Amino acid sequence: MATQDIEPGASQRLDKETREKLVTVIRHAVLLTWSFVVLFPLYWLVSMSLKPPGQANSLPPDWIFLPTVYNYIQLVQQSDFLAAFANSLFMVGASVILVLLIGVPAAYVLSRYDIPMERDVLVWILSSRMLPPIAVVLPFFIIFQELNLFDTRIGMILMYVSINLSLVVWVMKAFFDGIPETLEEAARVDGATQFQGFRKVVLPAAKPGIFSVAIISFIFAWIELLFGLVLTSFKAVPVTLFVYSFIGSRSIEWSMLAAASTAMIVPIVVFLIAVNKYLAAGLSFGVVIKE
Amino acid sequence: MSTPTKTETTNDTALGSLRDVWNDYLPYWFVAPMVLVMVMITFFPGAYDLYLSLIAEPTLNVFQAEFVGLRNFRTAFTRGGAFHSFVITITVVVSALFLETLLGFVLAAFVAGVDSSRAKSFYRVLFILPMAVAPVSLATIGRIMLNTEIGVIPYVINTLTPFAAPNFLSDIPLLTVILLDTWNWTPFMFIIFYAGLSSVPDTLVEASRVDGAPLWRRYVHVIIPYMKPVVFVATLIRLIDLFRTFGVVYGLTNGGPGTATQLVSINIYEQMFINNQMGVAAAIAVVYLVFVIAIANIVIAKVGFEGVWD
Amino acid sequence: TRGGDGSSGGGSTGDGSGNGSTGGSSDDLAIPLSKYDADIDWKQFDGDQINIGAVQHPWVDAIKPAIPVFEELTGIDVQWNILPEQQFRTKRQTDVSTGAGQFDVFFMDQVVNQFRDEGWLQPLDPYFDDGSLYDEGWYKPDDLFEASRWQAHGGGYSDNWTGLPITVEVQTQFYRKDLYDKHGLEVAETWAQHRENAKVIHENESDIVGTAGRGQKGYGMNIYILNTLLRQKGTKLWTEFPTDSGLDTQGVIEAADWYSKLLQDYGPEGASTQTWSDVQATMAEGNTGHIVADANMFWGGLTNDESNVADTVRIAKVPKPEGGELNPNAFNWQISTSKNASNSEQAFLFMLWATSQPTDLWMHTESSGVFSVRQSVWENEDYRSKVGEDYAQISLESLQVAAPDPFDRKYPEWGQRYSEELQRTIAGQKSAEEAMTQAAKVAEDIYSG
Amino acid sequence: MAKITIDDVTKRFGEDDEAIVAVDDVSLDIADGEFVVFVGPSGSGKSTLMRIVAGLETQSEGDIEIGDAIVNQLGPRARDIAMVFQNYALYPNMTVEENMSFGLKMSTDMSDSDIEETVTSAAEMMDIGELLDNKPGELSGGQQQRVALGRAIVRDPNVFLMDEPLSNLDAKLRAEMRTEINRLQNDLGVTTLYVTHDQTEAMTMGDRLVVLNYGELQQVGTPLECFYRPENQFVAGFLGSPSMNFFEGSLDGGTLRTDGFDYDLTERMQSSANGRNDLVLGIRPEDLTLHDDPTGGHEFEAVVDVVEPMGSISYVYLQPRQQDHEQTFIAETDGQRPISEGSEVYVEIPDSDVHLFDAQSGETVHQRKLDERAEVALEERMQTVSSSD
Amino acid sequence: MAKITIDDVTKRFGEDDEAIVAVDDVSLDIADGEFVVFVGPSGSGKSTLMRIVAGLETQSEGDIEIGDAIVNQLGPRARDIAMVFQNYALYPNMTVEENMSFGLKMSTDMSDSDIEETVTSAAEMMDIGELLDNKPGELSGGQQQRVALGRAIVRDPNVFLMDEPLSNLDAKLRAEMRTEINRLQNDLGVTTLYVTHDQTEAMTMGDRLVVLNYGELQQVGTPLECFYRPENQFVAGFLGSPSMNFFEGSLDGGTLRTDGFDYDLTERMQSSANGRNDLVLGIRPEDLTLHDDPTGGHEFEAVVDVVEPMGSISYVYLQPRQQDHEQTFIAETDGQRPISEGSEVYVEIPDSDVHLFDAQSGETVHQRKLDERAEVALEERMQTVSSSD
Ligand SMILES: Nc1ncnc2c1ncn2[C@@H]1O[C@H](COP(=O)(O)OP(=O)(O)OP(=O)(O)O)[C@@H](O)[C@H]1O
Ligand SMILES: Nc1ncnc2c1ncn2[C@@H]1O[C@H](COP(=O)(O)OP(=O)(O)OP(=O)(O)O)[C@@H](O)[C@H]1O
Ligand SMILES: [Mg+2]
Ligand SMILES: [Mg+2]
Repeated sequence: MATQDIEPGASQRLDKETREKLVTVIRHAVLLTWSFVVLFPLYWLVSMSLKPPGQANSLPPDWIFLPTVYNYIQLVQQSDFLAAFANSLFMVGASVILVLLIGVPAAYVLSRYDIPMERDVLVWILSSRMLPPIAVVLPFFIIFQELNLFDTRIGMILMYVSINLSLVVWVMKAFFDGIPETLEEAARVDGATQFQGFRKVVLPAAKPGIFSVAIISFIFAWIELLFGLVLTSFKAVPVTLFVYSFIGSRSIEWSMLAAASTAMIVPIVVFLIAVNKYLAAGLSFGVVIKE
Repeated sequence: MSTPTKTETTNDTALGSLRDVWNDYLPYWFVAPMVLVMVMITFFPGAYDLYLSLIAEPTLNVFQAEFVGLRNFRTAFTRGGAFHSFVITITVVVSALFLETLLGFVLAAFVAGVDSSRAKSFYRVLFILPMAVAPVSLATIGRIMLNTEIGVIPYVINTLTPFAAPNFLSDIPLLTVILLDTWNWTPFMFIIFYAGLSSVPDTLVEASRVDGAPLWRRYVHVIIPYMKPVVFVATLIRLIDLFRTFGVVYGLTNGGPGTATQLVSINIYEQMFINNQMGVAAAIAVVYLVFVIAIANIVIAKVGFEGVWD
Repeated sequence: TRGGDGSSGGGSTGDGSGNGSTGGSSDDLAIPLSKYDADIDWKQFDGDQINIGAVQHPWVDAIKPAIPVFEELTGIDVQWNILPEQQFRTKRQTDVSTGAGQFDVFFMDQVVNQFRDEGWLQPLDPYFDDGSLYDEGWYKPDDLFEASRWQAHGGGYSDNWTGLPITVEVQTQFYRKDLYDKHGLEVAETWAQHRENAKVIHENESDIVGTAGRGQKGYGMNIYILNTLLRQKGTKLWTEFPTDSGLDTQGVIEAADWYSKLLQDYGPEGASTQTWSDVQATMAEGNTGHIVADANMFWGGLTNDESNVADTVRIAKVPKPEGGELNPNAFNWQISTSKNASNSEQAFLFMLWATSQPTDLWMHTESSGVFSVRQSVWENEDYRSKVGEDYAQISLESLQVAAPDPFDRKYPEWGQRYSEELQRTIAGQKSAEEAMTQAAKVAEDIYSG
Repeated sequence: MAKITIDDVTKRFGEDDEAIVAVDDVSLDIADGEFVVFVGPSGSGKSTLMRIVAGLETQSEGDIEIGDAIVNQLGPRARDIAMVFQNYALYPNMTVEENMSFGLKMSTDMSDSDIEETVTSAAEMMDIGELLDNKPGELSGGQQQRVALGRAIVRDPNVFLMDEPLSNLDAKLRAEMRTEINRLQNDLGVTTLYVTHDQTEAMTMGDRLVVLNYGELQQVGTPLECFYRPENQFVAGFLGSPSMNFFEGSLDGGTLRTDGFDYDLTERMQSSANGRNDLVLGIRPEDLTLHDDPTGGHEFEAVVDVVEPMGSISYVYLQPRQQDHEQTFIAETDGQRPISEGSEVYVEIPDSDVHLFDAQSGETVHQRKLDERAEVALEERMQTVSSSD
Repeated sequence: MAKITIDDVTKRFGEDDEAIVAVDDVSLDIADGEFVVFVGPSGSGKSTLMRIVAGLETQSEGDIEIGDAIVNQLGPRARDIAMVFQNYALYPNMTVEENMSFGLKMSTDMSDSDIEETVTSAAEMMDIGELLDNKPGELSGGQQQRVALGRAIVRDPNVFLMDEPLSNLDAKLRAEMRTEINRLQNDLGVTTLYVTHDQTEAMTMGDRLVVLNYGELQQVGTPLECFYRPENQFVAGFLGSPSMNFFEGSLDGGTLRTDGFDYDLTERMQSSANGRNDLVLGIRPEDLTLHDDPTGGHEFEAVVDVVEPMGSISYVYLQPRQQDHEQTFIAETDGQRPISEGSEVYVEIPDSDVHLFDAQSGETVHQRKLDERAEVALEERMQTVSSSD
């Protein structure tokens, strides 16, 4: 009797099993397809940078070619690319640290406390990123002139902070909302001050969120162009503007452009690999949804 | 029994009281820098744009300014093409947001479900990369890759598929812009969703598996609701960011052909830096700001605070 | 030299001293100081510094090696801020509109009358009148091409010098000699032949289109070509300034229609979005039979070793209409100074020095210049042998009859709309008539409203 | 170390109209060093009251005093307490060792090596010494609970708050831990509030028992007092496992007529009843005696419904022979006594063990009798407690 | 409904070298409809074994069969089980009602109104009917646990898995729930695996008891069997509360000399001992008899160390008078028996109640004697179970 009870159910379930196998197949299909979609342009970019000048755009494409680092050597030798690169790394890195220092605690407060008119405050914060940079670059220029921040690293760091602050506050608020308050309660009972509870218990639990916004902030600042263009002229010039230097008024140096673009991706890859494991280490060692 | 000792109240050395000031007003300290920065980056630019939009010619001296009422606003919506660019922007925003959210979530969920942790790491890094390509590189190299005559993408489509490659930039410019943005910014959604997924406690997922929920229902009923704040915030931020897309589109199509991809941001740019109509540009910006704030408020009211933050 | 080195976007940080005014004997200088023996008090601003906002442009590359000469000559330190056009515009506009005055010298183009109108430009005439700053006998202003001088006066809209011209680009034809020979084609004298040649190549070559041309909107894009066409059709912009733009005249409509058809029929797919760089790349890749483009700027790119057609590309004057006159479009870059700049006089000295005959000649014979605004340079034998007789002669003849666009003060605004309309026509979204009527209306509205 | 005063504390959750009153006007003095055990049904407000004492929840009304100061405004840190949470609340990102040493790092100046030593020895005591490097997610439920307990006891706080700290442990371990906690509390003399559902813990650990129901205080007293001298039916039924059997009935002369049997009240009982008509008779399962044959005492016939053998003892579920509603009651018998389901037995209700309650108010009308010596012991214990107040 | 076969299942956590063996080569056949209770110390692998059966954890070795199919490859969904998690695992975003109906919505085609009805009635049964619209965060620990239980029982699965489902409930509620679960399991006939630390639950709920220690199976049998006929010292000590007292000693002729007293083995014991020299004598606290004066039986003098009054009974902690190491053992006495700490008593060890274990292996050498009728009952129960296999 028992066997009869289970038989039809089981066979039906086996169907579901195959369906779940199908999910696995679809999963891999989607991931591989998207990998291709992502990789192809990147491959093209990198391969352009490794081709000798003149071969960059030939059709049919030279799928196979002898890679050369000529363009990179040019890039490093012929210009101040390295200096600008280092300068950008410094400014962007510092801005990410600063924006986290400012934004994460604020997000925590927004998440844990009853803020009067919370919704309006949040929208206000968000409103800082609602206008196209184009529309606000002039006032910023004026402020920077007045405060003697023009063409200074400090100024650019602050600028990058202002670009990313709303993002950090919003995203981190959402993450803090998901962290059970009992953890802090336990910490506070353990004699931790509110601050210690925040730093030692809540922050570690919010790691994936923090590292995610750190990466995103880094990228946003790293590829920022307009403010860098308008608010600097000599001393604090970010590397983004360099990429432009290969777009001449009557010709584009494709290989160099590609080399510079590729070089600009490198720090992000390095950063990503460095924090990769934190992106996934959640509250509970991550959900793994199998089947 | 000894009397209770409370370090907090009995310790009145300078350091102690400093600590008290720090701890007692902690929330204030926590938000103060943020508020400071926010005041600086919201009020002045907003006021400046508003001022510019109301005067005839840009001048920094308020007393010299010739106020012209709403003339700039009228110009913006007559020959300024503001309305058209609003429509274009909304089209791009809605479709790109849809694609990016969907794709971002599917990818995040799929990657989270991959067994091998090395493969997982690989996908995680790879899928974030498109975001790291500077807009100028993307636009310039995108243009050449999409070029009908010498671009590799039409070449590949023409040689490897039975279809003829469309003219990305002239026949389907809007779609091209949307797809390129999707390529570029799906990583944003991916990374936040991925982090959000890893904050869902294992036991919940286990409970739902035992409850017999099939995969997708587990997502719909248990996982997504749990990470709803994260999903909501990521989507809202992307929405806001999409509203100010500029660099890539400008580099790719310059807003054309004609004004087919004339986003509001491009329109503002052209009014300000090409046409030198700074008042008109500011007028568009002001209307746009109000518009986006309204959208954000609606979205937050309709989706956000019901269920996410109640 | 100070500041960037031609490849820096924002004008990268120079080392601050370099081979500046203090160091180096005149033996090391590119041009002997004796060439600047004029009745000008070169040293009056010794120790000052000027900041130049420049577009990423070969002129910058060409003049840079000579900058120590200026620094030695005047004791003025030169800082560069070099950017691609679009970025440069943003920065220039920010600088002048907020009154920051960071640029003492900056590149100036079609917005000249607009800037003048806003009062942002410093007219140069007071300096020309100042004996310590100017020596007419030495400078030889008449050596400048007429068209260049005209454009430096706001394209005829200004009585004053708005700046000094530094480069001129004039339209010519480039064609593939091998293809022309293969199909027995003659170089087109008229636009009709031009179209016919395109047709032959387009129809007989498999992977090669007949012609390529700018379709993208914006100044320096599609309308830069169309303006030539319409002038040669006998019409011009602004039949009656500022009430009748003339854009909806039959001539303009025909020209627009003709140009659109040419690109649609024998141009590459998606011609409406092509910029000059696409056109150049298409030509350099060997994918088109001929193009119409600026001689100076394209020649180098088409004949260097990155080009697939270096050996087979040839240059010719632009076609003209049946029985019409040759008057190719041309474009001048000039350098100007603003009222807010703190060193306008120093800037004037720089402009004078940079556009003077000795410097210009040196740039073109010894350095990489190919765009002189001075007739004498084009006639210089050293220069002619360096760049090729063909190229030099065709450029010179074109330049002598060149007719640059007149940039009225709202040109950028209506020009943008006009180019958008033209782009629509090229893309086949609108008829030429509709588009141009619309363009005309917008242009006239802009002045009336 | 400190005394605690809970003064008219009320806690409401939610909006005014549909507020849940989790704690209802509770007042309680807890002496310095006293060990107080909170019991009550699920949802009766035990955890809430603890959280209020801890400063994690703010009372809607009333004051909390620790030591001599009103601490309403102070946060948990300032109150210097150690707490074991009902749901453990371990820090997921920290190892067991880090979890346990966190409190010490936060609240003391102990050197790292001292901390390590303290933690290691506490972990040994809890038998989780080998798990020090594991993360909470890798532990079994009981191990997690021991970590939570260990985290609290390594501290040297004013007050211990323990919310069912042993609920996930097996009987043996629980007995060990119970002794351990008792010893510790004695040694340190730390005022302790303890929530438990376990009868053994409730009876043996505390100096006093606090019985809560629906947020209201039911009785405060020594465990034996609450057990033998319940102030109302709720307390009588709540303490003891299995629960006291209750038979509702009405007085007819000197006889209580219940649905199932009649019971003749003793004189003392009658005077206690004092005119009340509706009474509830209460008797604990272990006080009922089962006879195979009638003995002629206070007894009635019942049918064995179910027998639950527990080993040494068995629980016998019985139904009175004559009964209108189907109701069972429980008796405890020796585990080896053979008794089969469906058989009939005679149930004796010893007069001395009977409680009587007012059927309306639930108030105790008559308490059982105790042996004289037990009575004395009870009195003594009661005095011990009040003297330490 | 289905039988379950656990076949040589082993589960290791962690890397090869320092792997923790949570479940060690366990084999077990569970009949269709059987109710099996898992007991064992904290960390012994009970939850892990359950999670393996549920398909939430994959065993390192061995097979799980449900019904007649090997389900190693199937996920929990396909196995059609309902589970109560040790830590509740309620969905925080759903109300109590949604939590309870979720499983039904997912795994059945029931109409919404049917679901609502089922859920409401289950909630009434659990006494959480009024909390249906609350979110888990607003519930007390016991309420949450009842929701978790309710969520499982509304389903009609092949198998119930319950991991300490009653640990946070008070004694009274626990007794009710116990009966409820038993009734439900009887009605539905669903195969049930149940983990508990509660002696009463362990003894009364299951058809069979499975005793685990360090991941290894110690004994499988009916509760009484495990209680009266433990296969080894571990099982003997684990079941029963307080634990059995153990006295280690060595055999000297027919006398077992322990640290505290000498005990003369009966003949049957001697033959059981069968030449073993080092033995452990085991006797349960409830089987020891305390006398104020010597009676001349098998007895020895002991000093009362501590008395824990539990109400009806008291636990007396004793130390043999002559003893080298300080060791206490426990005896149970009537709660009203006056006995004061420090006094001396005579402890009688009834021969019939003595267990003997091998000191090295822990194996049982000699089992206690049971009343004849109890023996018969035990046999019967054993047969009942094996026939249902
Ligand atoms: N994910 C894991 N990683 C490493 N070790 C684990 C993991 N889960 C459980 N263990 C270990 O496996 C052993 C068995 O754990 P399990 O949870 O099965 O115990 P249990 O019998 O349920 O105990 P309890 O009664 O305390 O709940 C424990 O020693 C535990 O530390
Ligand atoms: N945050 C809250 N919001 C609303 N109601 C709550 C909240 N916390 C507790 N309650 C309610 O208050 C009452 C008391 O809860 P409490 O947790 O104190 O009970 P408890 O005595 O600890 O029960 P248990 O023994 O089950 O843990 C319960 O009815 C509960 O539902
Ligand atoms: Mg509780
Ligand atoms: Mg467990």
